[in-house]
Amino acid sequence: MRLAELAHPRQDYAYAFLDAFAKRELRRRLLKAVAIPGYQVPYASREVPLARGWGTGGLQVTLALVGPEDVVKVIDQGDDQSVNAANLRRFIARMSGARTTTDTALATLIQSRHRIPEEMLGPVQILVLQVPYPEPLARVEPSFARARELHADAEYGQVWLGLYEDLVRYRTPTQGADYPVLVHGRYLMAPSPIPRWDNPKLHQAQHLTLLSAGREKRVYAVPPFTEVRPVEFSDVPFEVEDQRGWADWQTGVRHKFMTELPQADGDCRYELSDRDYARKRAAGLPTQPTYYNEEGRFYHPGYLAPRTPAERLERLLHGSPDDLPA
Amino acid sequence: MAYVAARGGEAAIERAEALYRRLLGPLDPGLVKGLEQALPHLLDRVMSEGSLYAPELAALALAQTGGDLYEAVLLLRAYRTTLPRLAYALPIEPEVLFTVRRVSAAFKDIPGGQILGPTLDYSHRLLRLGGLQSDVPPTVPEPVSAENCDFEPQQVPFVADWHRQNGLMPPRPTDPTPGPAIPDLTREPLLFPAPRAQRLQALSRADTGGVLALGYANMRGYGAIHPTVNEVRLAYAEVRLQHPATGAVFSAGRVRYAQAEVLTKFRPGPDGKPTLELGFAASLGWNEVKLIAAAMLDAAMDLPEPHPAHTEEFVLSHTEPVEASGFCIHYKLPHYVTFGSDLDALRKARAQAVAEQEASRSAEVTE
Amino acid sequence: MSHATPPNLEEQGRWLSVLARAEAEAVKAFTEKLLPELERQGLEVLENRMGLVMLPATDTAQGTRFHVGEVLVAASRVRLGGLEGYAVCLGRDLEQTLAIAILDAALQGGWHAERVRAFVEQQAAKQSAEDARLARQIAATRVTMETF
Amino acid sequence: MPTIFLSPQESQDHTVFRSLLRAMSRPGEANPLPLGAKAALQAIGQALLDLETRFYTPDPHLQQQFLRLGSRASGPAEADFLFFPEADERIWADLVQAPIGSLLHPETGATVVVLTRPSPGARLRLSGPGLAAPAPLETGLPEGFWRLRNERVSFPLGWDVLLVEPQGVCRAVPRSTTVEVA
Repeated sequence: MRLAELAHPRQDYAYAFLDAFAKRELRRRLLKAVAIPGYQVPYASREVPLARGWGTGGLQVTLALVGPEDVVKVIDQGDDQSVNAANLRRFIARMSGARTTTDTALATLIQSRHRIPEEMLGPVQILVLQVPYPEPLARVEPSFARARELHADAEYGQVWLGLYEDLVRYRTPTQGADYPVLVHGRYLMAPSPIPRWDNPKLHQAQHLTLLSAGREKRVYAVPPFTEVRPVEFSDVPFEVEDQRGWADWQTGVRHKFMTELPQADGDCRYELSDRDYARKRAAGLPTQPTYYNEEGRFYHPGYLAPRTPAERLERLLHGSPDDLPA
Repeated sequence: MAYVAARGGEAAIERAEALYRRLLGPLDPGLVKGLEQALPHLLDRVMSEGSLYAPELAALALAQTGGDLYEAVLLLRAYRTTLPRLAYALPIEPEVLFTVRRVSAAFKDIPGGQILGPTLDYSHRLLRLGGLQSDVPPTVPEPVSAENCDFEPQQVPFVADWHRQNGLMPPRPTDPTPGPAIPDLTREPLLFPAPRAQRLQALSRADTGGVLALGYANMRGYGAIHPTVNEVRLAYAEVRLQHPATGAVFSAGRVRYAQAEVLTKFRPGPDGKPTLELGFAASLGWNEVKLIAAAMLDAAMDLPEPHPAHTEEFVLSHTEPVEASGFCIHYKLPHYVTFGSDLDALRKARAQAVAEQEASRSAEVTE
Repeated sequence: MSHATPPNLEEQGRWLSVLARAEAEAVKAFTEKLLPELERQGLEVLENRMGLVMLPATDTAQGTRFHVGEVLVAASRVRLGGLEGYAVCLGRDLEQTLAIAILDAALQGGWHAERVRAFVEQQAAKQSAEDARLARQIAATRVTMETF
Repeated sequence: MPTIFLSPQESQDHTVFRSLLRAMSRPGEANPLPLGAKAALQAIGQALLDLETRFYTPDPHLQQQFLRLGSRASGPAEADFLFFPEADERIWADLVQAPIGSLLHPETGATVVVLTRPSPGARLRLSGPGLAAPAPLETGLPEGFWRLRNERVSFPLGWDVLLVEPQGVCRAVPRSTTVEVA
């Protein structure tokens, strides 16, 4: 008998990389996050083989969720082929044995940075958003400790004041992506730096959204069928990015979120940001229903204020039969 | 466009790593062994910031990353995540450290003497160019003779004990907290104000450069600390464990361990009388720059004046090497969606400005 | 040839410490030679793995205990003739720690105790000689104030 | 490729967790657990408890099981998790003490896990996050339980309830749910 024969084989890594302690901690926190929609639950946040700021928060949530039966999709800026998305997808699959896909319709777990897919997510799907700054109050209150007190008291006046100052100075809100929302009428929440185009998709959605900030160690959630409202004034309603005149240069598709591609001659092309949706459209493959229809109307009528004067007048005079109660 | 390849992203990643290996980080066992033996300070920095004492793996991490410290630290931190915590060692007792260096700036002479130990502090900073041409013969330090040696490395007294004996400082309380109950920022998130145990743990893992920058700003007057190094100590500490069946206490081996104490200006003590205050920091490995700066920040963090180094949250959040470096380089990732959204807001604001200018111009014309 | 007595805890702590610090190859070679005979007592490896030990330290300013960092270790637990041997040493050598755990059980059980003890004593002497030499070299860097 | 195993225990923990997560996201919805009756409570404990948690249960067998996981036993007022295999009036006194969290840290409100009886109990109407429209729910728990729950829950404070039905089905009623007792 030799020592080498007696010695146990070395297990290279735990299933899904995280050790059992880390998984249990995160799982406990996730359940609380879902029970308190929009509230930032602190968690320990382990180091993973990825630099901080590159999606360690999203990755930890995905690793705590993933099982061999899952089908994982990872996107960055809407693109499955972006190097960081490809890298994450490869890592998750390697550590969990889960299958991967780029097709939104086939995925059970979708980890994303800065986008929500155009096709509507269904009730069995979970969306994990990577979050760089979880604190929506950071702009008005840099200390997380004091911001926590403001959340405790639901004291959000300064945020509306900031919006008001924007309107005085610029006649329009200056916030681009990461536009703050009020969840279940209680917690102000940073939706992660998704474009404003994606904000309404969180409202009364069919799917569960989990948001995780690895560096800042916060996890929070928007359950399905939850009220998610933008910070706005009734006379200056929230508006999504205005890309009404834009069309995808390859497919001609309009009324989906676009990326601008500056050209050498100073001109610009527009490309669908959701690359897998673009792939299906270009190939003439069937797609799922999308959050915004071919005319750019959001699927919850009345959630977004009408944009043209004619539409506005029409609504003022007759109201919208589909308007949700305020 | 260039770095979001429509296809072939994975192949490009593989080739990029291969190119890195060729240009920046060749790997072979001999190199790793050599790094371990030749560069203990570098290892110590990686191990302390990586929060994992494993010289062999620190050397591997350095070789694998071509010496990129932040990447090496990340490798250790990530590896740490994969291993189970088997036990808590018994706490290091300062009184029984195997001390190899202990100096104080507070006094000319101190009980036990100034022990320089292994240091370059007082050497001439001249490149030894001879080392490029021929092998430098190994140096063997001259020991004192056995008969004349009254030095006990495990019994080197503490300067602070002297202050305490003289009533200049309150007595040091004892803390009976058992290992598993000590607050641990790797197991629960750091919330502010942090328990002192988490603060000291955060400082032991902190980024040398970050701690130095904040400590240095404080030293230069952006803050109210006028520090005196009470003591810097380099030592070996035993990792003491208990036999699970019999309870016997034994050492699993020795690790390099260092600590620093910094004195501040006196302030009112708990008994109302003015008293000296000590800042403290310790880490795995020997890194005096970091520990002096960190000990100073420890003393500064609770002061009321509005300097960054006086805010615990500011200091501990911004000296975390893995978070700070990782977030910094994440800006290399594409941001065209958010930027596009910002552009939209800009265009709208510009359109409003144009409309207003035109409106006022046409108002002028009508007048 | 067994004369098991409950181990003297101080003595056991000493042999585990000495063996953990001893040169890994020497410990392994020594154990490998004894293995065929020890195996007859019934040897079972219960645990043989790498892991982390959290190392707390004591703050000399305010006395607070805190975690200074984790240490990579290899740990083993064996059963030899009904006695439980255990060992932890720094690093990742699973065979080194296994060897020490076997020797720990052997010493507890009194199997080949004389040979094992002799080995431990030889290693201990080497280690204290090293420590003493280092102490004398450190002592030579002590400053008497006249020359500082 | 590195070697990676999914042990049977971890596989069960994973299944239980995903079921709980789904249940918590969709209040009142029935979600399957791999085990039934008291074993289901044990499986939930196994998936969530370790030495960083405190639990309370009046059941000595469950207590033994959970202590083995390294979890710390505590009184009902300090517990993160409370497990009740019998849901009758005797547990009211424990329940009323269960932590509801603080406004600074509402997540410290407890999780209450109850094994329900097949007998018909209070008729409820649930609404709130996770529910597309108000939905009826009948649980094997008496009205007193839900009255007490409504007394202790004031969003975002309160405890979250996991109902385990004997045949191995789990439903959640998080604190965000409005519960009307018919």
